[in-house]
Amino acid sequence: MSVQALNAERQIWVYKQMLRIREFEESVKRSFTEHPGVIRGHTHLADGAEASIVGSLVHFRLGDALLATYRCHGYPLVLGSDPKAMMAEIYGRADGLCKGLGGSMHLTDVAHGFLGTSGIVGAGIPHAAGVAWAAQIRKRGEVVLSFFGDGAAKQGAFHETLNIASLWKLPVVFVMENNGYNVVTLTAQEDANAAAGEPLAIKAKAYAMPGVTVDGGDPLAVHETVGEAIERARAGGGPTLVESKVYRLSAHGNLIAPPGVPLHYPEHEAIAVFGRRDEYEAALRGDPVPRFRGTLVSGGVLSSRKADEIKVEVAAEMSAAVAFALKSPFPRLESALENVYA
Amino acid sequence: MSVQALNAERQIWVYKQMLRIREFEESVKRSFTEHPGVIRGHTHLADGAEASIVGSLVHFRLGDALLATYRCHGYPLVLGSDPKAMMAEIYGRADGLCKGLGGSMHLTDVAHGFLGTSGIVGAGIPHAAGVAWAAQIRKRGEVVLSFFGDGAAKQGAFHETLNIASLWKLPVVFVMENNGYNVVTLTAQEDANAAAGEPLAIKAKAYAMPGVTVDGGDPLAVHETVGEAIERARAGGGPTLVESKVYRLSAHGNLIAPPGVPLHYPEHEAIAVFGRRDEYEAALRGDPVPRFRGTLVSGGVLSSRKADEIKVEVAAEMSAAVAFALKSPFPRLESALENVYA
Amino acid sequence: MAQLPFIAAIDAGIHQEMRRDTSVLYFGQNLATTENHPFVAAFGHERVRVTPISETAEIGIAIGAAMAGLRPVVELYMAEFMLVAMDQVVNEAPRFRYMSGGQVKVPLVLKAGFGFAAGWAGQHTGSLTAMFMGVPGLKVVVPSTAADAKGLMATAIRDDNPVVFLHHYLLTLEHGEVPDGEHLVPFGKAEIRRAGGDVTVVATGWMVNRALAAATKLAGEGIQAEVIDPRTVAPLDLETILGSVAKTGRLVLVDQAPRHATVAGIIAGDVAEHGFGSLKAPIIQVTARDATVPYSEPLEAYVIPDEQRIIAAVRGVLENRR
Amino acid sequence: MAQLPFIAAIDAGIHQEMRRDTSVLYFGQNLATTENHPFVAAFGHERVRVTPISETAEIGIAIGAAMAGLRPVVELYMAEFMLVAMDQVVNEAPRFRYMSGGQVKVPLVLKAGFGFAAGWAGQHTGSLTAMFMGVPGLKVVVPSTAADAKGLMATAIRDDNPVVFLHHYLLTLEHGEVPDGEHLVPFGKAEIRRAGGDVTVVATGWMVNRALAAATKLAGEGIQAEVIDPRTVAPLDLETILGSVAKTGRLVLVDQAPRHATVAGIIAGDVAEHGFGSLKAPIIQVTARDATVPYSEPLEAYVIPDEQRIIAAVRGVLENRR
Ligand SMILES: Cc1ncc(C[n+]2csc(CCOP(=O)(O)OP(=O)(O)O)c2C)c(N)n1
Ligand SMILES: Cc1ncc(C[n+]2csc(CCOP(=O)(O)OP(=O)(O)O)c2C)c(N)n1
Ligand SMILES: [Mg+2]
Ligand SMILES: [Mg+2]
Repeated sequence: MSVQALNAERQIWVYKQMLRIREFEESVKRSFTEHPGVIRGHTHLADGAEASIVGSLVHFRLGDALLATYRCHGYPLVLGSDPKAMMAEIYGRADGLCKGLGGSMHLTDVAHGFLGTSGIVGAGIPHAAGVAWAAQIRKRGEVVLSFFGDGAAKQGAFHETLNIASLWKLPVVFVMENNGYNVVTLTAQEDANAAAGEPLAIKAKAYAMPGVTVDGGDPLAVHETVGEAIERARAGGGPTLVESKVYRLSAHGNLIAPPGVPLHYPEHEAIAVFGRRDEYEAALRGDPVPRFRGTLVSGGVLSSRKADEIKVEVAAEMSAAVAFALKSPFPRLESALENVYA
Repeated sequence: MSVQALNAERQIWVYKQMLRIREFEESVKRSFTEHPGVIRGHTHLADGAEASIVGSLVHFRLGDALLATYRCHGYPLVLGSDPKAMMAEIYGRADGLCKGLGGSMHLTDVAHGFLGTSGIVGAGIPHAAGVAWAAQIRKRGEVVLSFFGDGAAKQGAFHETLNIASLWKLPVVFVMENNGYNVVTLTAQEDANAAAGEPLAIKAKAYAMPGVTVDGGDPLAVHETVGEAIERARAGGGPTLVESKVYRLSAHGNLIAPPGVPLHYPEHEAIAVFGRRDEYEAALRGDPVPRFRGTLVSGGVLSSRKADEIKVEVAAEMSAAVAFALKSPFPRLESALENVYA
Repeated sequence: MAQLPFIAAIDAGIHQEMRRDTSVLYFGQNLATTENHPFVAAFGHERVRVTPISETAEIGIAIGAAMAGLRPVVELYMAEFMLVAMDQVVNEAPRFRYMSGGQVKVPLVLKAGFGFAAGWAGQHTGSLTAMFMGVPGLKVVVPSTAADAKGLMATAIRDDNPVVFLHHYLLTLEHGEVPDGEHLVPFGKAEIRRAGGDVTVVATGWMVNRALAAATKLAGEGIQAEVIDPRTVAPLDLETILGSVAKTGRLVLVDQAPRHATVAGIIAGDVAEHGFGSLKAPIIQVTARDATVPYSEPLEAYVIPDEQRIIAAVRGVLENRR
Repeated sequence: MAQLPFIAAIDAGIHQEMRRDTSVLYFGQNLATTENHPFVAAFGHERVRVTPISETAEIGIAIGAAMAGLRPVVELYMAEFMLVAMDQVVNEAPRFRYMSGGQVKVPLVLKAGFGFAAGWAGQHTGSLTAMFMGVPGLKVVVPSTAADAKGLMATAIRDDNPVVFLHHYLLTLEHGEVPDGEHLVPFGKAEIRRAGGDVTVVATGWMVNRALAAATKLAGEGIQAEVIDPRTVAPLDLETILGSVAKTGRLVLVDQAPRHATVAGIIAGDVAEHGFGSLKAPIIQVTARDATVPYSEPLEAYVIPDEQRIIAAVRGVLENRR
């Protein structure tokens, strides 16, 4: 199967979506210093994974579904969720996407195909397979995308689900965002394949499933690789494991501390824990957002001026989201007891 | 690494152990009709797996350890446990190996290196790895054998443990007894590799671990394959996944029913559920016990007369075990409240 | 009305709902492996599937299918097998609706047996009901009659929330009158299995039978026990229990779990708060003795609550009767 | 004596035992990934290891290592993460000794945080203590002071049974006097945190602080509350609680879990049976409201028991005081 290349307009769309994610995440990160106390708990950013996210979601159609982890801000932005409602959710407000009940780790927007997340590593993988079973029964060629991290491949849930998905030929694509880290653990410290110098996609062999590795920093490469997997799934050919290699540009999450201690985003673990400044600086140099801008501008697809205009537009969109969220009231107390049961 | 071949005496020992397992299992099976009500709960037989068990255990040394599943009668017999105490346990008596607290599914004999079993599919696999970690720390070249079924490879515990065992180079050998069935489910109905016609040993690739498949009906082949894995583990080379192909000759277990309904061993699922009489009869023709007897007799290692003598001796041993167990008293009631805590 | 064994009544409940609603799925291990399986024959492999031994994926897949609009019933056999997937049961299924601010619903039924004190020993005989009953978002059903088994299963399948349906394995072959045709039993409505004015006895599952047997013996001594079967422990019909205690002033709870792992303890706590004024005697819990369930028959019988212990408890609370 | 934060006191307990006994192991996710890790520096990678995100294997490996004579301490971070491995926690570790007829022992410590009501929302804020407390063969520890954190951890490591050690995450940075040198706190000995004759208040973990704060305010109204911290809920020191209730006649229990998932309910049940004669008022449980813990700050505060609700409950049980 071959995936049709993206035309200029779509490529620019991809770039804009990447920028929207980056800008949203920067707004979240700045909230810790500019509006202390407004974000609570644990917040995980997608910066560095934008190309992988957008490249995958180019193929998303109405009726498709997506499920992810606590690191979940990127996907709904691309699918069409309102950043105002997303930020309000992260701020715990009444206008939040989930009425303030879920928070940063549990963004959900069913109307846009984002069915939700699990904060428990690996636990969302079978949920995606279940949604795919429903799609298989409906027979409309719908596909489900399941996003998770490299660390999640060490959970039993990953193993059990990939076997069943392959056996039942479920229309699901498993996108493992391999960012090289599980919090402060290097992939090679916890994964036998990685320790042996093998790609993590090799795990697909245990499920008689295709496994491919792609440069998650290149949205067009991701577009092609995930696109092939999606086409195969839509056609009834079953699931694929895509290992998308990315680099998380922020720390795993904000500082973990009890109330009272101001939260912030600490330095990346590569430096803070492992003293690998070179690795981190190389990752910054490879940052997929400026990298793709460079590709588009040098390829004549996008002018610098237009690129700057997009940037201004996106920045305005995200600061409006912050302003909206700050003004949104807290939910009514009794709303805490609603939605426990359907 | 090459494993030294077994001399005639050891080959005869292997045959005798196989026969002891078979005879023990036959006694258990007969108990359901000859002594109704004496065995309760769920009892799982090893008939068909004798060659695999004994071939693996030839290599067992003092200090080594073995852990298994509910299908656990074979191993301790080879390791030296007293069949009287084993049968008494299965009959729930005070002289039982576990004082009547464990029953058929939980035979344990620490003095002989059999550390116990889990009745929960897959759950015992990490226990074996933990014992192997202790062996690694002790640095005496001890090895741990972990036995489980093909079905267990579909549990998360299998996946999580094999990754860690490989990563840590633990001295453990994972022997998957692939008997083609999980109760009434064919392996190809539940395993993506099997459905694709691949050996289950291929799963080892997900853990950068060697994976081999062996004819579990041939004790000498098992001796060699498991032997190599054990040597590798003792030498610090890490774990191996051995897929030992066997055929369970009895039904999965005795009938499942509430008290009052007499228990018995039903017909094998191949016939009762799938109507595959040919398959079952072929398996009977390939029965490893007479097959190995044939090999030894035709190879001149064992005379028919000597083989018959062994049979008589073993039959006497096992009927003594039954007689002993029948006479053993029930445990004191208060013993139910002992050994809850150490 | 037909006389059906408990197990057939459950199947009848599932069958009834699968016929009525094509969104109902039924799957699990070791079922539907041939075309002869009655559910496969009736509903096809699209809706009836055998799964590998993968409880985490099985339950997780049910959650996903439920979020996507289907109504899965997962056959799990023994409640203990849910322990390998406990996160899916208590930290995924009942949370999604809430965390999404009500955007999704997760209608699914986790069908599992428990309490099989028939020589199944240490790891297959537990009574884990209390682990599930306190989880917000989850419902928990424990039928004790064939009719309720059918009717509560049907209600569970129609419910828009995750439901743990616990079938006491010792009831499997118990026969009872089961209504033909559509039969639904409401959640949160306890049943008074036997009326009486001297003492209230609350029990679930198989313990209901033991409580009733004890009540029959006690009636011979002139003691009238009212035996209440909550039928669902989440939601719990505390009103019916409090109403009975208001009348009897005395409460004995029977539970097959060990002392600190019981539904009995939770109910006792509720009554000590909300029914304190009615109580004329201590609330007595008759529970399993504090041990893993042993294999040997007499030891197993010693550990599990029996008629004698129930009778003794009832006599105890009536001792100070004036 | 040194002033130490709770978290450092736990570490001190582990360090103390690792120095004393080379069979003690310490492992888990995201620790010991560099040579600078203090435990690695002190004890080496043979005994201190980082694991993958594989709780089932982590706890299962601990069980095996324990059966082979070692004493593993597993760092699990949040108690909820044990749910993916619940079979290992409740159906493996505490069963092996029993099922083997006493041939093996399984000394291990499962160290996990809980109750982190700090915006961690639906899946990371639970209070699951009651799920563990009733399992025969398991011990369950819930310290509320830094000194107890050290001493109970040391005792847990020396105990020959599996122990779930639950660290309330909101106590992490609370400082307290911690004895230098060897320090052991016995299991099964409740501590009276504040003496008083009017009402008994029982609480665990962070709820002890809220109970004490409430007691201080109540003292201003002339109400003397006796605040008891069981410290270990398995074994449970029921004697101390019953002794206090014998004196006060009134019992309020505070618990961060939702109503039917509490340790409070279990203790209430025990007191309603064994301390009934002392009771002058209903036993009141102050628990979380029945919902998953919401993210938004005011909602979270609304769901979790606070001082006001404790004070109101105490006033309630004293209303009918003569
Ligand atoms: C079962 C479970 N264990 C542990 C955790 C704690 N935890 C949260 S995120 C995380 C790291 C996951 O790493 P990875 O899957 O690579 O995803 P990433 O955060 O790198 O995107 C861990 C260990 C958890 N949430 N669930
Ligand atoms: C977690 C769990 N799920 C289900 C079961 C029920 N069960 C007991 S044995 C068995 C079949 C296991 O098959 P396999 O691993 O191939 O071993 P075999 O019995 O064939 O030797 C099943 C499903 C269980 N004991 N544990
Ligand atoms: Mg990662
Ligand atoms: Mg098998």
